[in-house]
This record gives sequence, C-alpha cells and structure tokens, in this order.
Amino acid sequence: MIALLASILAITLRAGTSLIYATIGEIYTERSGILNLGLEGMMLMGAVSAFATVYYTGSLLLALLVAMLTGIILSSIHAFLSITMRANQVVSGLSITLFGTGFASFLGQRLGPESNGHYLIGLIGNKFTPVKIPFLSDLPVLGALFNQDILTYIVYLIIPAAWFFMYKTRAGLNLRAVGESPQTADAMGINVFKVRYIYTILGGTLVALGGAHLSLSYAPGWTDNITGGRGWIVIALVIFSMWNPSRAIWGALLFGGINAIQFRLQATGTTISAPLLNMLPYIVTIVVLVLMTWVETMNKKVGAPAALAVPYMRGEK
Amino acid sequence: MRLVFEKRNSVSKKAIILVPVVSFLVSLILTGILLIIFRTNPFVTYASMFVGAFGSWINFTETLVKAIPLMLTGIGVGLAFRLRFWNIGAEGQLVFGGVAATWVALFWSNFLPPFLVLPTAILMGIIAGALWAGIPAFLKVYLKVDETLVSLMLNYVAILTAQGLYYGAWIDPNGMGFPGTKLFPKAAWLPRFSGRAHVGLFIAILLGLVMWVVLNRTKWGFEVKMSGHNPRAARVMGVNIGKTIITAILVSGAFSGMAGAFEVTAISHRLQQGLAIGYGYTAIIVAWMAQLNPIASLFVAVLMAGLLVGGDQVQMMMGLPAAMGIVLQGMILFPMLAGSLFTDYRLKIITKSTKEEAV
Amino acid sequence: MKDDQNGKSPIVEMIGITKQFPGVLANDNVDLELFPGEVLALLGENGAGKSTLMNILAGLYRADKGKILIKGEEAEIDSPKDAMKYGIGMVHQNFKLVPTMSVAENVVLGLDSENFVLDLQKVSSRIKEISHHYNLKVDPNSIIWQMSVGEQQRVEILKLIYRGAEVLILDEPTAVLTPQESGELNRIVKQMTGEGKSAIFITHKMDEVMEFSDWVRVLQKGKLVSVVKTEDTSPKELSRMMVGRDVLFRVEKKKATPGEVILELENVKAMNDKGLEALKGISFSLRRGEILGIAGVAGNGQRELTEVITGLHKVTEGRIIIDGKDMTNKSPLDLIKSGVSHIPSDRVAMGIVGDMSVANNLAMKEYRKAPLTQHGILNPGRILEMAKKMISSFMISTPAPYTSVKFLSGGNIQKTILAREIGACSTLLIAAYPARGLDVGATESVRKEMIAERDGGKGVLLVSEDLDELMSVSDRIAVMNEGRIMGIVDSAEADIESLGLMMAGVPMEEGK
Amino acid sequence: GAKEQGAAASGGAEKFKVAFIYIGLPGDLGWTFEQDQGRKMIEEQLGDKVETTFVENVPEGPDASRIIRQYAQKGYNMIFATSFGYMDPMVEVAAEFPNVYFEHCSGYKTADNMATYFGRMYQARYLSGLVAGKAIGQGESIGYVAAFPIPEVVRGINAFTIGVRKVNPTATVKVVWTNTWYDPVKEREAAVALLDSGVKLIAQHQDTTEPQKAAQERGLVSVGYDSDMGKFVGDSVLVSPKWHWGSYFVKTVQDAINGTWKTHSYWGGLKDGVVQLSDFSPKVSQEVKDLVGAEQKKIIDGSWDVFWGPVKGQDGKVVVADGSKMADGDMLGMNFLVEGVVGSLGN
Ligand SMILES: Nc1ncnc2c1ncn2[C@@H]1O[C@H](COP(=O)(O)OP(=O)(O)OP(=O)(O)O)[C@@H](O)[C@H]1O
Ligand SMILES: Nc1ncnc2c1ncn2[C@@H]1O[C@H](COP(=O)(O)OP(=O)(O)OP(=O)(O)O)[C@@H](O)[C@H]1O
Ligand SMILES: [Mg+2]
Ligand SMILES: [Mg+2]
Repeated sequence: MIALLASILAITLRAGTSLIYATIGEIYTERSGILNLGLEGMMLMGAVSAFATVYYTGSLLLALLVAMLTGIILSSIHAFLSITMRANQVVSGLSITLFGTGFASFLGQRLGPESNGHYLIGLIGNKFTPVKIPFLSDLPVLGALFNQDILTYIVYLIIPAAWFFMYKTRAGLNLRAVGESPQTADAMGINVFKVRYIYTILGGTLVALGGAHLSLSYAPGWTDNITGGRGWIVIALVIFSMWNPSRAIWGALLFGGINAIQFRLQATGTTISAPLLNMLPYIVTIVVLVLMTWVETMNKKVGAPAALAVPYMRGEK
Repeated sequence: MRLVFEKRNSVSKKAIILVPVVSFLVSLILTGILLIIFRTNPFVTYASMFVGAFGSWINFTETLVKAIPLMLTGIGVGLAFRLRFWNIGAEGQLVFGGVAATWVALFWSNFLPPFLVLPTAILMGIIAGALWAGIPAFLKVYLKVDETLVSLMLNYVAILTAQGLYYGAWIDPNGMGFPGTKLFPKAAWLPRFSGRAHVGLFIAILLGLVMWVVLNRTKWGFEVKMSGHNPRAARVMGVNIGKTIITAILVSGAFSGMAGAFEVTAISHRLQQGLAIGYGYTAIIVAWMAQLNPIASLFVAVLMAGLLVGGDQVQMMMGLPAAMGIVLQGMILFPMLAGSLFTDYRLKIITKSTKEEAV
Repeated sequence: MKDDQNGKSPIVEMIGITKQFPGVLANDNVDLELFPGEVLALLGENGAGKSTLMNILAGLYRADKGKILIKGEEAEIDSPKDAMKYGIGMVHQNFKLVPTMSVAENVVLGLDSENFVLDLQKVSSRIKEISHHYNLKVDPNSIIWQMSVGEQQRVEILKLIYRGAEVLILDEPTAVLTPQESGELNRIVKQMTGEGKSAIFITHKMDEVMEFSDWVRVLQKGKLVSVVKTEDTSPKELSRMMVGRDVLFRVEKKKATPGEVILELENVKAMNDKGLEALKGISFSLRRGEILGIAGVAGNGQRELTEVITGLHKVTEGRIIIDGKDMTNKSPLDLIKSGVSHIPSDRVAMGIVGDMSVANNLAMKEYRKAPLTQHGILNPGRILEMAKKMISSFMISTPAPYTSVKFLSGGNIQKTILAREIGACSTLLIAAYPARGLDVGATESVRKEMIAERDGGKGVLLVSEDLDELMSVSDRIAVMNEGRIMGIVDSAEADIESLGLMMAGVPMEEGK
Repeated sequence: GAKEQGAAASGGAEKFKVAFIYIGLPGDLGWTFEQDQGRKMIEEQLGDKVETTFVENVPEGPDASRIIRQYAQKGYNMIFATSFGYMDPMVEVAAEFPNVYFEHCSGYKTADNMATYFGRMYQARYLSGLVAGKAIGQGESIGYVAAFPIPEVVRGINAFTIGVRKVNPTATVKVVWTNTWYDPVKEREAAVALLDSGVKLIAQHQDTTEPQKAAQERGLVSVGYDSDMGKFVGDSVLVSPKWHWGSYFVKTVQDAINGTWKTHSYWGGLKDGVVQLSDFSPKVSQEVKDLVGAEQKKIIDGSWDVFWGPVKGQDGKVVVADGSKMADGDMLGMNFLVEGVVGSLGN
C-alpha cells in the first residue's frame, strides 16, 4: 500500500511537473488580464525546440534557454495582438495554438539529421534524470518527492516563489491590480501595457518550459503531439487553482494522480471498462471543482481576474 | 514622436471594407515569406489552395461539407458567448448529438415509421447536445461553477463515451470487430443534394437567419443582449438571468448537437472515428471572427472551411507536410486579428512640435 | 508669472488647454490657476469638460494643445506617475480602487517608494497615523467591495495623503456622501489647505462652493466662461453662469393629497450580502400621491430596503403589500408588472446597459408589451419612435438615439433611466439618490419629475442623503439607522437637528 | 525527395501514379513508418515506371473520402489507404472511379477495383511472446500497453500470451488500455503503472516507443512492435514483431501496371514476409533464438499455427478444441482473451 502510494506520488509529480510550469505561467498571464489559449501550441514549440537543441548541442541548459526563447517569441505575438492591437484574445490564442502545433510538427520533421530522413522522432538526446536527495529520498511515501529530476526540484521552489511574488511583493500587487481593474492601476501610475506585456511573456516562458520538461525529462525525445492536449488541461487547471499559484500543484496532482490511479486499477485486472476509467480524470476534476466552488462561495472568495480578456484603452468606458 | 490609436468618430465605411482586404493581403505576404523560406512557390500554393477549396463545384461541395458543422457550432458558440458564457464544449456537444442520433438510427428504426426515423434522430441529437451543454449551464447558474473548465472536460468525456460505444456496446456485430456501428438504415440518412453536400446546409442557413431575427427582433433576444452586457442591470429590469442563461446555453448546445446529428446521418451514416475532428474549437474562431453575428457566422464558416480544405492541398499538391497547412491557418489569422483594430481606431502620429495628426 | 493680489504665485497653471474627443471639443482653450493653500471650485453642467480638464492635469489624458506650469515651470505630465511626481493627486469621479483588495493594498498600489517586499503591517500603521491625524475613520484591513461608498471615498483621500500630494483634485467627491460625510471631507480639505496644500474641487452643490472654496471657475461646453472670487458671488449667480438661466433650488410643489395606501411594509427583515441582518423589522406605509423620503447615512439598510421592495433581495420575515396584494419575495418581473419602478443607486452598474443604445435602454421596461412587441416580435421602428419622444420630453442630450448609452454623461444617463422608469411607472416609484452627481439644472428637472409623479397619483419612495432635498421634495421623512426606522416626521415640521439625531441612532420619542 | 517529385513530375512520361493515405506521420517509427518504407520500396524497385506520393495525418472518417477522391480525380492510378477507418470512404470513392485501383489496409470490404491487404501479425507476436516468456522468471508477469479493444489488438495480446505461456506456463500478461493510438505521454504513464505493479517486461500495441523507453529507464526489457524499435530505443528491446509491406506493394503495383491485377483480400503471414520478427537484441540467448527459429519454421511450413486448439479462454474454458483450427473469419473478429491474460475487454 505504501509502495503503491509512493509510486503514484512519484509518477504524479513527474507527470505534473510540466503541467505545473505551464499552469503557473498561465496564472501569471491571466492575472494580468490576458487570456492565452495558445498553450498547446506553445508547449509543443517549447518541447520541440528544447529537444532539437539538446540533440545537436548536448547541452540541457542551452535547451532550456532555447525553449524559453521560443516561449518568449510566441507569447510576444500574442501580447502584441491582444495588448497593442486589442485583438480578440480568444481567437489570437487559438491562432497561436494552430500555428504552434503545426510548426512544432513541421520542425520535428525538418530538424533531424539527414540519415534519419530529417526527422527528430526516434532520436535520443541528453535528458534530465532523477537525482536522489540523500536521506530524504528514503522516507516512506514522501521519499518520492525527493527522487525527481532537477526541473521538478525547481518546481518546488517556483511554487512558493510564485505565490510569494504575487501576494507579498509590490510587483505582485501591481500585477493583480492590472488584472482586476486596469483603470485603477493606470490611474495609480502603473503602466498597464507594460505589466501585461511582461507577464504575458513571462507566462509564455514558463509554458514553454513545461513543454521542454516533456521532451527533456518526462518522455525524453520528440514525438509528434507529445503534449497530447495537455495545453488544454492547463487551461482547466488554472481555473481549478483559482488563479493562485500555490494551488497549481493541487490541480496538477489531482489530475495526474487520478490518471495514474486509473492505469493502476487497470493493471490489477479490474472489470471496470477502460473508457470509463479513462474518463475518470476529467469527471473527478469537474466534481472536485464543483465541491470547491461550493465551499468557496460560502467563503465569498473571488474567481477570475475581473478584467480577464478585456482589452484596455485609457479613457474608454 | 509617438504613435497612438485614436478611436474613430464612427466606424468608417471605407475601413470596414478596406481593413479586411488589406489584412488579408498582409496575411498572404507574410505567409508567402514563410513559404519561400521553405522553398515553396507561394503563388502556386495559394492557387492550389483556392482551387482545392473553391475551384470547382465538386471541390466547393466538399468545402460546404465542412462548412455546415462550422456554421451550426459557430452560431451556437456565438450565442453562448453573447452571454459571456465561455462554452468551449461545442466539440463534446457535437459528439453527444452524434451519439444520440446514432442511438435512434440504430435502435429505433424498427419501432418508428420510416419517415419519422430521420427527424427523430436529428431531434434526439439536438436534445443531447442541449443537455450536454446544460450541465455546465446548470452548474454555473445554480452553483456558480466555472463553465470553461466544465465544458472543456465534458468534451473529453463525450469523446470517450462515443469511443466506448463504437468500440464496445454498439460495435457492428458483422463488422469483423472494427470500431464503428453498423450502417444506419436508409431511412436515417439525411439527403445529399450534390456530392456529399447535404440539406443540412439549407437548414443551417435558415437557422442562421432565424437566429438573427430571434436575437434582434424578439423579447428573448433583447434579454440575451441585456444579460450579456450587464447582468445586474438586466436583473433590475426584470430579466431572470439564470433562466436566460440556461435557455440560451441549451439552444447553443442544441446547435452543436444538430451538427453532430447531421454528421452521422448525412456523412458517415454510422458512428465511428472521425466525428471529433475539432469543429467545436474552430467554431470559436468562427464565432469571434463573425463578431457573434449568426448571419456573418454562415459566411465565416465557409471561409474557414475553405481554409481547412485548401490547407490539405498544401500537402497534396505542394508536397509540404500536413503540419504546414495548420501553420498557414494560424498565420493567416494573425494579420486579420491585428487589422480588426483599424475599423474602430485610426493611427495618430504625435510629434512634439506639432502635436497634430496624420492618418 | 501671474500673481494673486496677496502676492502669492500660483502652484498650478494650465494655459490654453484644448482637448478634442471624437466629435466633441471637451476643452477649448481653457486657462486655470491654483494658488497654494487655496481651494478652487470648478463648476459646469454635466459634460462641460471639468473631468476632462482635471484628467489632463492628473496625467490620465493628454492635451492636444496648451501647457501646464507647476510652480512656474513648464511640466511634462504624460502619466499619472508624472503628475504624482509634481505632487498632484486626484480623486476620480468613479473611484479608482481595486474592489477585491484591502485598503492597505489599494493605498500602496503603484508606489515605487515602497519596499519590494511589501510590509503591509507598516503600511497599516502609517494609515492609522494618517487616519488619526485627519480623523478619517478607515480600517486598513477592510476589503474595498465590502465598504460603503463613503468609506471608499475616505480611502481615496487617504491614498492622496499617503502619497504626499500637494495638490488635491477632487472630482465630485461629495456626490455620494452623506451630509455628515461631506462635512467631514470638507473639514479635512480645510485642514490640509491649512497645512499649505491646495485643492481643486468639482461639485454641483452650490452651498459647498460658497462655504469651502476661495475661487470659482465655470466651464460651459468646454470653454472657460467666468472666473470669480467666491466671496464676490452667490449661488444664484453661479448657476446662471453655468446653465445660462435661473435655477430653482427649492422646487415648488402643491400640498400633497394622499390617496389609498399603495405600499405597506410589515415588520420586514432581510440579510445583507455579507450575511448580517440589514433590515431589522421595518414597517411603514406609503399612500398614492405622497412622497416618502428615507433619510439616513448610507449603509444603514437603504439599499436592502429598495431592493426588497423591487424584488431584487429576499425578505426573511415580514410582508410587503403593494396595491393591496402581498408581493413579499416576488420576482423583479412580478413587481415591474405591478407597476413598480426603480431608479437604482448605482446607475451605471444597475440602471443601464452601457453597450446598448439609448433607445434600447429607454425600452428596457416597455419592450415586453405592445406596441413595442407584437406577436413576440420586437418592432425597432416603434422603439426608436418612443425613444425620440422620451429624448425630447426629458431633454436627454445624446448625439443620436442609437448612440451607446455609455457615452452619455452622468446627468444624461440619469435622465435616460428616469425617462424609462417614469414611463413604466403606474403605482410606485422607488428612487435611490436620483440627483446624485447631477448638475443644478438636471437636479431641478429630476426633482420636478418626482413631484409630477406624486401629483399623478403614484406613491414615491425617495431615498437620499441630502436632507435639503428630502425636506424640499418629500411629504414625510422616515429616518433609518442600522436597519431600523428611527421615526417618521412630516417634512413641513422636520428640522435638520432632530433628523440628524435620528440618523445618529436616537429614536424619535427620546429625541423629542 | 518523393514528395517534391509528386508535384513536379506530373508532366512527364506516362508514369503509374500511386498515392498513399497515412493516418500518422511517416516518421512515427511505427505503423505509418513501415507503410512508408513499403512505399519507398515501390520507388526503388519499380523506378521510373512509377511515381508515388503520400498525404499524412488524415483523420479517419469523413475527411478521408475527400482526400481519396481528390487523388482519384487528379489521375492517380492506384491509391493505398493505410488504416481501417478509411474503409467506408474508400468503398464510396472506389464506386465512383472504376478505373482506379484501390488498396485498403486491414479492412474486409472489397470491390472489383478495391482490394484489402493485411498481415498475420499474430504469428510474429507469438514468436515474440516466446522471447518474452523466456526473459522473465517462472510465474512472473508481463505488462501489455494496448490501444483499443479491437480484434487486431486482441489477437495480438492472445498470440503473445500463448507464446509466453508456452515457455512459461504460469506467467501472466497484464493489459492496460489507453484508448489512444498515439499519445506518447499517456502511453508512457500506462507503462509506468504496469511497471509499478511489478511486471518484469513491457510489450505494447501502439504507435510510439514510449512504453519501451519507460521499461528501459527501469532497467527492464521490452518487446517492440510495428518496426524494429530496438534501433531507436536500444538493446533493452529484445525483439519487435514488425511489418514489411514492400514485397506485397511492389507485387500488387506491378500487377496493376501489367493489367493482371484482380481484387483480393490479402492476409499474408510470416511465410510471405509481410510480418517479420526483427533482429534480436544481443541480450537474447542463442537457445531462445533457436527455439524461436524452430517455432517460426512450423508456422511457415504450415504444420502449426497459433490459434490451433487447444486454446483456452480467460476463464479456463476451452474456446478452440484440441485438434481444431480457428477459422480466419473467427480470428478476424476475435473478441475474447486467452487464459493468462489479466484485464478485460470492458464490453
Ligand atoms: N473618454 C472620452 N472619449 C470621448 N469623449 C469624451 C471622453 N471623456 C469626455 N469626453 C467628452 O468631453 C466632454 C466633457 O466631458 P467631461 O467628462 O469632462 O464632463 P464633466 O464636466 O466632467 O461632466 P460631469 O459633470 O457630468 O462629470 C463630454 O461632453 C464628452 O463629449
Ligand atoms: N468613447 C467616447 N466616445 C465619445 N464620447 C464619449 C466617449 N466617452 C465619453 N464620451 C462623452 O463624454 C461625456 C462625459 O463623459 P464622462 O465619462 O466624463 O461622463 P461622466 O459625466 O463623468 O459620467 P459619470 O460621472 O456618470 O461616470 C459624455 O457626454 C459622452 O458623450
Ligand atoms: Mg465629470
Ligand atoms: Mg459626471
């Protein structure tokens, strides 16, 4: 039982790492009032660019940097369209997803060596491997927390840091204000455009890192559609975490955990039908959200940033 | 010197026509540059895309085949968005509509008079789509649960349900175990009028017009507008917001459900793989590009369908990977999006000395 | 550099400010001077360009022409941040507060001078110091959306003081305040000018102008039309400068001839949004042909009172009888159908749908019935026709009937609501702060309309914080305090002192 | 190479034009990869006589019909549709273009101008089962990551299990369904779940190499599928049952060129080389190789086949009696699991 728990926790954390990166990234973006539905495309681009880099240079660090740069470029497009050009953010995001999905797949077929028909698929590169932390990794169950790769350990730091930054610093305060009431932020001397640009791009960077985790650590290598729709799941997880970075982990763990459990249930030879088990993560997420909302509304907590997806222009009603 | 956007006094008539045209040209140029980078002739590519989508009647009918579900889901999604209800579950609603229509076609045919099979199947599809959309609507109205997440998650549930059925319980017993139900009886086939283009087109067009009238000329449409723009004020004015949301979302889901029913009764004649190929997501683009106007959605749907069909030509004719077709779709949207600003705003150049404007 | 006759030189000078909005010349070559330690009142009708001028000074808008001098030197004010650097701070007409944040958070918002890691504890204690110094009652930990408008106003002032503003711009700060709160505010402004700060004050209340300002500037349709020293003028003269005609401050009305009871509340109790009891057993009755004023400091249950009568809020106990029928906890629609009209306190959030046209907003009660709807189909032609009639009879100033209502000025938005509600009213008119933020001319017409409704045989419930308004317009006045009615008096016999006592929570018997 | 030719060479001398409709990418290292290898073999062996092209990532169902039709319209002489979901669309288009040859993979519907082709992968799976059964201890278990419960997959699981139990009678094969053909991350997670449940070897029926990689990361061995996955993953992949379409493709195209093509339902096996066993990993001992060789010979010379009785179902009941042979039709619609499989078809 303990071994089972430990293994579920371990796989969930590993699977969750990329989700958490992307979820925190999107939380920051949405907190500034920008909705980015381009996650799926950005994660894929992050994954393909990271793997291509590591394949050719062997440098994991460089791979991460390239992935981040990819995220910066793509999210800059979204930022330009939705902030400067005040375009519809939903459509802009979906266009980024189209573009990113297509381009990642295209690159995956062009970046490889000639000997492989120019395909990146099937190639093996350097990867992040789990690093045991002495003593801690021997703890029962929780030991799983301390036998992870570096990117997961960074997540442990990012979660509290992201929370602290958002709720305890001046910049975080400004960020939240911009997402809640850009008129107010503007009048208080905060540059709404600048803040939105910064966090849309910062968010995009984290999202791309989430993609990079897939191709550098979780499922090392490039396979087409390596995200398998996780960009969309992240959109849901952002809502699930109620735009609070410290809660990003619970959504990712719940979603990933249920998935891990359903596969383990199948491995025991259960007679519950597989499609039904495969549905579990989605259904459980809904059910938990319903329960959570029920509790939250009793506490009168707030939901989405009030100005989410609303373009801002000074002096316009 | 600074550049600022200044709101136009009124939407300029010239801009309304000029802006999309110019944006489209910019799209073509940008995409062309990308194509040239990949050593592909942009003119030939565009020509083959255009020919593939609109070049002949038969090709055009294929574009229409894709346009019909986009029209219906686009109108449905647009209605939900008018109420600021972020229904991104059109995909699941479409699939569920298809499942329900299949249920009727497979299991009711023996009990119903033949002329009733098709209408019943479509009606069931409509009801199923509505109910599937109803779940997030009820949760939103009565429990304040975020509809984006619920509707998105239900897409996966619907798709897995459909899979479970055509791989399992409803699998064609004579199909050698292949996933897919048996073929529907002819009574459950929606007639086609040319190629695979089916009469669903006329129904979609008619519904687009009806929807426009409903939104602009009925009390309910008026209430939808009020509730969408300012629910608090609408409530003060006596509108029952919860009821309005629920009815509108049921209707929204009904459109997608109908699209699903059409797909199975007119195109595949069975439930099988290939029902969930992203219409519900493309519908979001359609709805927004049409500015949530149901009549405009009809046209935008045809254009988007043309882009999808034409996109396939990029690989069939130009030898580029399929992925390039998708890249092109994204690329073409970017400048169009950027351009939308210029119908409402003009660019004003302010220099220190003059503080005066140019266009 | 110009000098005051006392030899002081202006701290702020605006010279030749011109600002063009699409289709409107909001400011046309306007000059302004403000002297240290003085209060300048800026007057003008709704839409005259006062807010625009001040937004330019505060860095939110940018003038097309003209320059600004601060302490004699030309200043580049391109953003609110720049303005703050020059010590200019503004309390906007629509509060600039983040509703989901606490007072302390709102106060430090956008401040570069704070530590990167916020020490809200320190901020709170500084806020407490300031509150103490100026006698401003504010809890630094309260969340904005849970506060009354008056409290929010205090937070706005606090923000300016915290930032060390030398020049305070107050855009209609008292429009939403109770007389007591207004008095408080003016006292604070006095105290600050005493400390060498100066203020620009936009208001529509002549008595405030007379009492607190040193100078008055009047704008009309974007142009500066007069500059006078306060001691050299009178409210009458000021109104004439603004509107171009004489304005009645005390509307004339005939004696009431009350008919049968139209509204009866029996021991009504209700909770507020925070789950506390907001109405603790309210009973009164209102007759046709009568205006009942509800006096009281905002936040004492007035909003809940208007909302239980209009069906927007649930009653937990007691009964509401309208025109002889029990209407307790009926839906808003049921109440609309029984002829109850409602002018809500928050006119933009609850009274209009900003993105819809003026015409549609005017139709928002009548659209359910013929002739606007026939056989379920709306007739836009008839809507337009009706709207045109209302626009002319209520003198709503709008570019066109199909202009989005959000583009209208506050006064005209209020007139739009009034036109619609009065049009639909057959039994009872519930009016919450109907003249709030309106210029003298518009205020006069709103009051006249309410009296006309009374004279037309309807019951009118008028909620207001303006005791002058209550005493001049209503026939009887009920005073609310903490969810209870402290007493009901005939307005002819009412006096400010006894009303004030009741507002402070002393029931009538004890007070008298 | 080939793709550009497809567009460019259409003006040249009368070539026999062949189009392929792919469900995935030719670079998927799995199913489509092997079909594409076959296509390349056509080009190599028939050279100037033919011209081939392909279109990738075509969803199954209605969209396929448009694509197939367009090729037919454009004068392609022969069209290969490489996934079962293209069956109905192909039947539809075949009726409209009687002069075009249609080849559909894995289906059961034919017409005068439409044939089907497929392979007896179960034979190679059985052989790989022998390797797997030998690679684990007696009574230990094997994990099998499976896509969907369709007969082809079920047949594979059963054949594999029969092979395993032949050499390791108490071993079990645990099945986890992912309901995906191509979701690398999900397939990996399923494999990890199996590994966590204590299986000692991973086999799979999907189109990615993730389950193999997951096993390798645990220091465990695996059995591949579709193509020689050992090439991409390493020695931990003991062996892969794989497809080899080239010979069949070349033959049927040649027949069509010669005008001798007749409709058919081709179901080739080890004998025809359509299904094969890849090279063994160095980890496989000679003894096992010999055993596999012997079994392979029996199958090729027709003296024995995998589903010849006795075959017992999961519940231990005999499904195919001793001495009787399961008919092709029954095999094609197989919907039961054999003894030794842990898991369910869920229907
Ligand atoms: N953001 C804006 N965009 C376009 N026009 C504007 C804008 N703000 C103000 N205006 C125009 O400027 C004029 C002056 O408006 P302003 O808000 O300054 O009036 P005001 O004197 O403050 O009125 P009130 O007493 O109602 O507050 C208006 O008539 C309007 O036409
Ligand atoms: N975007 C705009 N385009 C055109 N006119 C505008 C616009 N925004 C505001 N106005 C004009 O501005 C005038 C007043 O605007 P403003 O926002 O200052 O109103 P206000 O009186 O301050 O309203 P309130 O106090 O109720 O918020 C109106 O007469 C309106 O016509
Ligand atoms: Mg103003
Ligand atoms: Mg105003």
